[in-house]
Amino acid sequence: MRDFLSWLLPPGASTFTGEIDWLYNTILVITGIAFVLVEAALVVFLVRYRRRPGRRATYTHGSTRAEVIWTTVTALVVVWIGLASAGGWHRIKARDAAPAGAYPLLITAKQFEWHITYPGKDGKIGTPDDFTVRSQLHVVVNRPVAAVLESEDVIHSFFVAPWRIKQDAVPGMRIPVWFQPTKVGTFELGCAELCGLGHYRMRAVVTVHTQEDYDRWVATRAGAVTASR
Amino acid sequence: MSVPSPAPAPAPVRHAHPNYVGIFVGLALLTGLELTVAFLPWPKRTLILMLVGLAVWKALLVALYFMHLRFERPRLRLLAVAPLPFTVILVVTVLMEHFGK
Amino acid sequence: MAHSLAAVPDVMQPPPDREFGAGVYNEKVGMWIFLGSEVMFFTALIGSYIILRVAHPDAWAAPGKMLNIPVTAVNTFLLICSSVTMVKAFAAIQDGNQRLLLRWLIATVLIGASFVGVQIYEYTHLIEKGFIPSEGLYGSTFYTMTGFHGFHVTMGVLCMIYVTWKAFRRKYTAQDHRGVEVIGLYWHFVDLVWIILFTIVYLI
Amino acid sequence: MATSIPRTGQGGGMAFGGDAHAHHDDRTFLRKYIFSTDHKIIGIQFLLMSLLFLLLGGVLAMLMRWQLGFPGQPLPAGGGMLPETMAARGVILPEFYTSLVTMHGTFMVFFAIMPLLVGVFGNYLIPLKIGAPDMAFPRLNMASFWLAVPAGFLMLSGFFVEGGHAAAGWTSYAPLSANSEYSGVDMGQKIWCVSLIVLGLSSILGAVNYITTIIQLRAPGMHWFRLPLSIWSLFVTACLVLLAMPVLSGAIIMLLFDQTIGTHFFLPPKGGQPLLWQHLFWFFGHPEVYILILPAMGMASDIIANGSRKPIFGYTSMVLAIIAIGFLGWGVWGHHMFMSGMNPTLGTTFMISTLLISVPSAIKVFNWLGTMWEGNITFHVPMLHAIAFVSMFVIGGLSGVFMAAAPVDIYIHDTYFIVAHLHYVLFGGSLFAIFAAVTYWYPKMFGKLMSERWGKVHFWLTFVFYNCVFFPMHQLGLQGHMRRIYDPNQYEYLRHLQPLNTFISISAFCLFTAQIIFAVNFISSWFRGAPAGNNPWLDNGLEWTLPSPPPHGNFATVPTVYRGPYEYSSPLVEEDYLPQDRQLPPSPGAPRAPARPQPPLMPAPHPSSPTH
Ligand code: HEA
Ligand code: HEA
Ligand code: CUA
Ligand SMILES: [Cu+2]
Repeated sequence: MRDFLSWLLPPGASTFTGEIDWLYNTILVITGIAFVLVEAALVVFLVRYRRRPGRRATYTHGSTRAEVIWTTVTALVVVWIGLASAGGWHRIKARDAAPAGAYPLLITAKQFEWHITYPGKDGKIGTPDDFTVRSQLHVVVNRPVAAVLESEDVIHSFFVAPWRIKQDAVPGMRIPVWFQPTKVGTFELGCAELCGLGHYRMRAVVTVHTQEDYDRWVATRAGAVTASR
Repeated sequence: MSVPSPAPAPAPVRHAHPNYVGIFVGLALLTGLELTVAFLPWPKRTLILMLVGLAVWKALLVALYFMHLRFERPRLRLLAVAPLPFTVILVVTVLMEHFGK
Repeated sequence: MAHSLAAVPDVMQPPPDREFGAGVYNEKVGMWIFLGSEVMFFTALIGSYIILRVAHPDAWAAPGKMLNIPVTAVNTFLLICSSVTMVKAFAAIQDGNQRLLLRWLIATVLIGASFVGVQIYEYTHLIEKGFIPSEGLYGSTFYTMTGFHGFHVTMGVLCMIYVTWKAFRRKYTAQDHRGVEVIGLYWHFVDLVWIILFTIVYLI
Repeated sequence: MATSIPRTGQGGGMAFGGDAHAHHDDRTFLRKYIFSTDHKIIGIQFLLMSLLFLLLGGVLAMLMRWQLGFPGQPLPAGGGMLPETMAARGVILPEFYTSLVTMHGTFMVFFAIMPLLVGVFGNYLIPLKIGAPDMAFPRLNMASFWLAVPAGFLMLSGFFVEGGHAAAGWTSYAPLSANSEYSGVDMGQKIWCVSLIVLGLSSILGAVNYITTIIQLRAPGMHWFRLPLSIWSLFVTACLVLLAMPVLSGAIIMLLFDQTIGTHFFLPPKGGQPLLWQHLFWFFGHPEVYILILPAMGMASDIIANGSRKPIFGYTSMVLAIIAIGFLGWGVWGHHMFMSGMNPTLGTTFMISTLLISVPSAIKVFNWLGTMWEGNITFHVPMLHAIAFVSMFVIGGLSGVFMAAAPVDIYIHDTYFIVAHLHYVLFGGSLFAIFAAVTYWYPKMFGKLMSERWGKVHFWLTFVFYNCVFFPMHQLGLQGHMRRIYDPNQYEYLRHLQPLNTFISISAFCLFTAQIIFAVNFISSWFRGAPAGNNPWLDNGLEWTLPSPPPHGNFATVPTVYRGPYEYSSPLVEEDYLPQDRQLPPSPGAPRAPARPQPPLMPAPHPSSPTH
């Protein structure tokens, strides 16, 4: 119940949190100001200039000065928002944004489950020691991950709320997505694009490990390799 | 009060029409040219450029003479070309998907 | 009194008792506007073709490999002919020559119809060759674009038959031949679209 | 006074033409009310049709809200009537829920709001406000309506076919929509396509008519910059419809071929591109959303000026803003595709253009405020709705700015934040403006006044419950609550939101119930409403000089226009309004008589045919 009517984003758990939450908060403040100004002015006008006997409205067709002012101000503000956003967008989404040496993963979406292929010991996808796990995403805290998104049937969307990351998986495309978890724990991976009647239950468990118990997990997995693709 | 209406149009007198047959011959020739160009052993790029050029040329002939845009008021010409920018926006932008990597 | 004039307005001119609009009569404005939407319609089809082809150039056969160029060249010629007959019809009625109008219109209808005929012939042969819409991007785009062009030609022919019928009943005069001009605009537009299609579908 | 014989294009060569006779009208009932070519009747026909579909869309929403508010519980009423394929023992099934979402969006956008704004008021207002006897092409106009009706009922029929109705969202993303194996819906998906193709044709015919009429049939003196803003916005809207609708038709045709004859436009296996569908759809889709707001803005402007008894603030910039929105609207569609895997550099450009497009909207908002400033504001029901429109549109618009910033959109894309945004602009914006417009022109349409008292009750209930329904959706979105999910409780991190969802649903039911007041008021006033008189709102527009309802053929004599439509509280007259066609005794400072149509009609500078 607590965070119900909060206007803040829920606590984040990846390196994107800072950037996105900052931008969100800034826009929240800007639009908040705009909102208060507009609605306050509206209410004041409605009260002060309500019809009263004997009053007559001022006969004016407008004021160029006022118009120029509020147009330029708005224009400047929105352009600034655009500039402030461009950098972050690039750092998060650019095709080559993933830092060098990021841990590779192959994430294959299909109705209605996620198949995550891990590189195994050699840390490379596409080698015999890869193994694929159904609906379980395991990653190492503070270690950047460079995943490739694929889909076998329809469009799905890879969405981990606390990581502030979302990317559609489109059949026929291999879309890179990267992220770097900063909190150990378990989270939920959801599908954010309508993909059929099972869309609502297309979820997976996300586990963020420390390096050593990730290695332990890999060891347990590497034994029982589920055929990769 | 009413705005005076114009006098009825004068009964049309004999007048010269644009040389439609000439345009027709032109179109036919251009088509022939296209057919030859299409099979020239030149790089694909130049061929495409030439062919598109020829096609636009023919299209202009049709629009300007057969659809007599050439004789219309500017405002009607404007009406006629108005949609073109939007066609360009759509195609070019979506093509960026493949080029603007 | 003004209204005696307004009662017999020159219908080939803008409405007399109105603000000056596009400077021509309503039907003509309407047709040009409608053609605008047609442009966007074909943009959707042709644009998709261009985009898909740029993405997968190898999915298309070289010119002449699959499609029968000579036949379509003839068809292109036919359509150009029908355009000139159409414009001749228009010129005829401008001079108030109803018999000539009728002749040129009939010619246009026949040539237009034969265009459709040739296209059907082309389709049947391609399908025999196993070139069908579900074959791949090539088939999908080819049949959609040319098919919808053919559909427009057919519609044009039908309207043209109606106009020819009215011409036969001497409904068009030098003072009022809006129908002829308006259907002509549509007809030339369809021709224009074919000019583009012929190049990008058959020759490139 | 010269009586002009209305001469709107007597029988052209094609289906164009048809003649309106201003003299006494001797048409059979069928030609008068069913297959009428009178723009006023057609407008009212559109009104009844789209209100019905609005009601339907509302009912679908209620079903959705029940599932979301009380997941897995049998419907309180009527659940038994639903077939097993929709609801098992009264509990809505996932596949039915997706159809509900899809059809709610489809009906609301294409069959309720769009016809309400464009079909109803485009038809009803344009000829009346510009002083024309009828549309330029009355028969085309009738065709456009009689295409929309079958389209609507075809869409409706989808619910009763094998496999259920379309379930790929109102955006119908391929491949889900293109291949029935993915969605499990076959016939429904095709019906969706065909119905929208027919509707597209209908809207295009309408648009051709509106544009031609506004260009050609303005009464003498009605210069472009004396047009009411409602007409300006309807003009730009018609242009958007004209150019956007065919793109949708083309895309849908390709989709239909993918479904039926096995083409590969949007199906990857043989090289088709799912993103191509999204590009085409949104290239139509964003202009579409402006189609859904521009007429609302225009009519709200008329009503706000009237309610404030004050000239509209910055008329010219209002017009320019409309035009700017009309143009910029073509360059922003990518903002719906930030997460789609579209080329990120493209994303940046779309982000900038999207942010820029909020400037003209800002201009309009501030001008509305400027209009009310130092006004003499009357709170009649239409004015109340218009005010609500302004305040709610601002919320929707501002939430749009969050998504326009692509990095923020990463998080809120496809969450309820979007749902909140779209309802704030579509309900808070469009629908409130529609309530305003309906209540405003109802007296003109039916010659009866609607009940002010019940109108106010309806307004306040709607306003309050509307906010209770849609405002909390922002919070849902911020918590990461996705759209189009049948049962949020599948996700642990969404479980704690259930009470909020329940609250929203209950408010939604109240909101729906409140609409019954409107329905009743609407219908009963038709029969026992007080007679309206010519000009109940003391408005300047040409339509208010006519009896209510106006006769067939509208104006007995062509009106002459001397001034813009917003001359309220003008010092030239003692009453606080000054109709557009009232000629004032030439006193110093009085607006001069209208210029004669320029340039002179004959002889034309270029002959309009190749004769020289
Ligand atoms: C009437 C319809 C309408 C209107 C007018 C708008 C207006 C806007 N919309 Fe909206 N939009 C929709 C209907 C509409 N939208 C719909 C239906 C969807 C969902 C589609 C789907 O997926 O189902 C959608 C989705 C949508 C998205 C995609 C979200 C996503 O799926 O991830 C985005 C992203 O940029 C967006 C942005 C905007 C912006 C920037 C505006 C701007 O035009 C708003 C401009 C207005 C203002 C900004 C307020 C007034 C200005 C001031 C008070 C001045 C002060 C302001 C500042 C300083 C900024 N909209
Ligand atoms: C203008 C458009 C419009 C309108 C008015 C509404 C109205 C409502 N919508 Fe809307 N909604 C959309 C457009 C609209 N919606 C769209 C485009 C989507 C996206 C679809 C998709 O994701 O594909 C959507 C999605 C959507 C969702 C998200 C579903 C999901 O993602 O899972 C929800 C959930 O609560 C919802 C709820 C509601 C509710 C409770 C109303 C209530 O306001 C309804 C209240 C009832 C009425 C407004 C009807 C009143 C009737 C009359 C006034 C007529 C009177 C009758 C006579 C006179 C005869 N809608
Ligand atoms: Cu997968 Cu939704
Ligand atoms: Cu948009």
